[in-house]
Amino acid sequence: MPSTPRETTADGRYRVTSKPLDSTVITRLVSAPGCGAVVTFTGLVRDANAGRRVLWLDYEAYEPLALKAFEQIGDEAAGRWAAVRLAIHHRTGRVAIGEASVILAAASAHRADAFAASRFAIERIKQIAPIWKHEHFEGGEVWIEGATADPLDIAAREAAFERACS
Amino acid sequence: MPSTPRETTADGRYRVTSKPLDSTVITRLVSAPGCGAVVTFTGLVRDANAGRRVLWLDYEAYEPLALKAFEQIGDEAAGRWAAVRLAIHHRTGRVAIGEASVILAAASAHRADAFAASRFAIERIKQIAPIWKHEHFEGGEVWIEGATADPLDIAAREAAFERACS
Amino acid sequence: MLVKVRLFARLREIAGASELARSVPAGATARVLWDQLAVDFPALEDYGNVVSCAVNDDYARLTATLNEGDEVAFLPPVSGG
Amino acid sequence: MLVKVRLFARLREIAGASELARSVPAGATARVLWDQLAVDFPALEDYGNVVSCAVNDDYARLTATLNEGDEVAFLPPVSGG
Repeated sequence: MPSTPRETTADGRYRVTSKPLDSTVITRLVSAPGCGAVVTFTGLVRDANAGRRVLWLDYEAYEPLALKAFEQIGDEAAGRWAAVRLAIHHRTGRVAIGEASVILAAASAHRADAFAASRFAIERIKQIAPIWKHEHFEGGEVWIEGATADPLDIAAREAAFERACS
Repeated sequence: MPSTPRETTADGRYRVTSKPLDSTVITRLVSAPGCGAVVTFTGLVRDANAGRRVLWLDYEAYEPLALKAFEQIGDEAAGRWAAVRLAIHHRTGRVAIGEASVILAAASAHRADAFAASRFAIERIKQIAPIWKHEHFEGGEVWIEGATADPLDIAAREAAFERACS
Repeated sequence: MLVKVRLFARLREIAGASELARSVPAGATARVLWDQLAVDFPALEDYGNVVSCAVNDDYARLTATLNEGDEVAFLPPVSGG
Repeated sequence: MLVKVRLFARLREIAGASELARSVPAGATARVLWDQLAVDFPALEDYGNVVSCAVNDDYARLTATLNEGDEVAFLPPVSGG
């Protein structure tokens, strides 16, 4: 599958794409012979949010910076759990209810690290990845605004490690 | 795909099979419109264990009881995390290095519960599922023996909840 | 009375069979049946403290009383996943 | 000196453009550029305390000094995942 340099890193592990995400592909990107556990997280678009009936989401991304954010998250995870390998693919454009907006996979020799790293990664994506959700609901639309993206905010990073129960 | 009644529960969520496992199928079994997060755990056969060079594993299962164990684990998870839906598929027979021996998926409205339930489920499988691993390594073979299966052991169940950081 | 025995993994290998027919006294428990097997296959004795069992495809205690025709499975420590 | 501005999500909608060219004094910081944009598009003011920025596709502080030709992106609070 050809893709522009802006959409993916060289090894394919980090990707921002308008095409549907494939968990099998993403899982394969992190698997290796010594690896006994892969944990995959899939974020799906829900039909309801904050009492609103959601129709679909439009995701906008600042692609080159999003890829750098994903690489940073992978490096942070590998710094904490030496043998962990991450892959993160995020969707852009219109995403229908029930479709995956993000799929990430963490592989490791042992399951505890794979669970911790994948949990950390999704928290961290929500903190720093330059990606925005435009929610279209019955009766209107709204940009969802979460965290101020600050990749150097140590307290935020530590909070993400905390969530990972590591 | 036809299968004998002993291989799977009626809704397909719990399965013991000699065929390769498919994470896409398993993920689909738990997904629903209100569900925002699916966490999938894949256990892969490693090429090394306890200093031995592993050639392959043979898994033996007591199928009807294994399916009941999986159902119990699903019920325990749903009792703790109301909206969580689990699926567990376990391989039997010869499984090559790098292949999946078990894949489980937990779906929930929110990611914290999906992570906790999937982490709980794999711990619990290792505690109570009547399945045995016959390791073939360079120079010999050995049955791996872990926990005495006791589904009523409350302390073991609580330890599994503990691991889930719930 | 007659019962059917099912054995798995290493227990199956020790006995050389995955299924056996056995006769036990009326009112015998699963433990009585196990002890009887351990006489025939002494290597089973190693598993006396760690074995668990199921009767008619449901987990059971070794103290469970057996009935005519029951299928009794003995399980060595498990290692799924 | 000339710099290029990139805006995303709600900021893009407020300005009605995803890219703008702007002239700022030599030595200006990203914050100076932002304040200048907020004069043109007052609705941006709501974002003054929560906006973050990137210069030439790398995260940067609003205190970063800009150079001729820099591409400066302003990011509202993110909501990926």
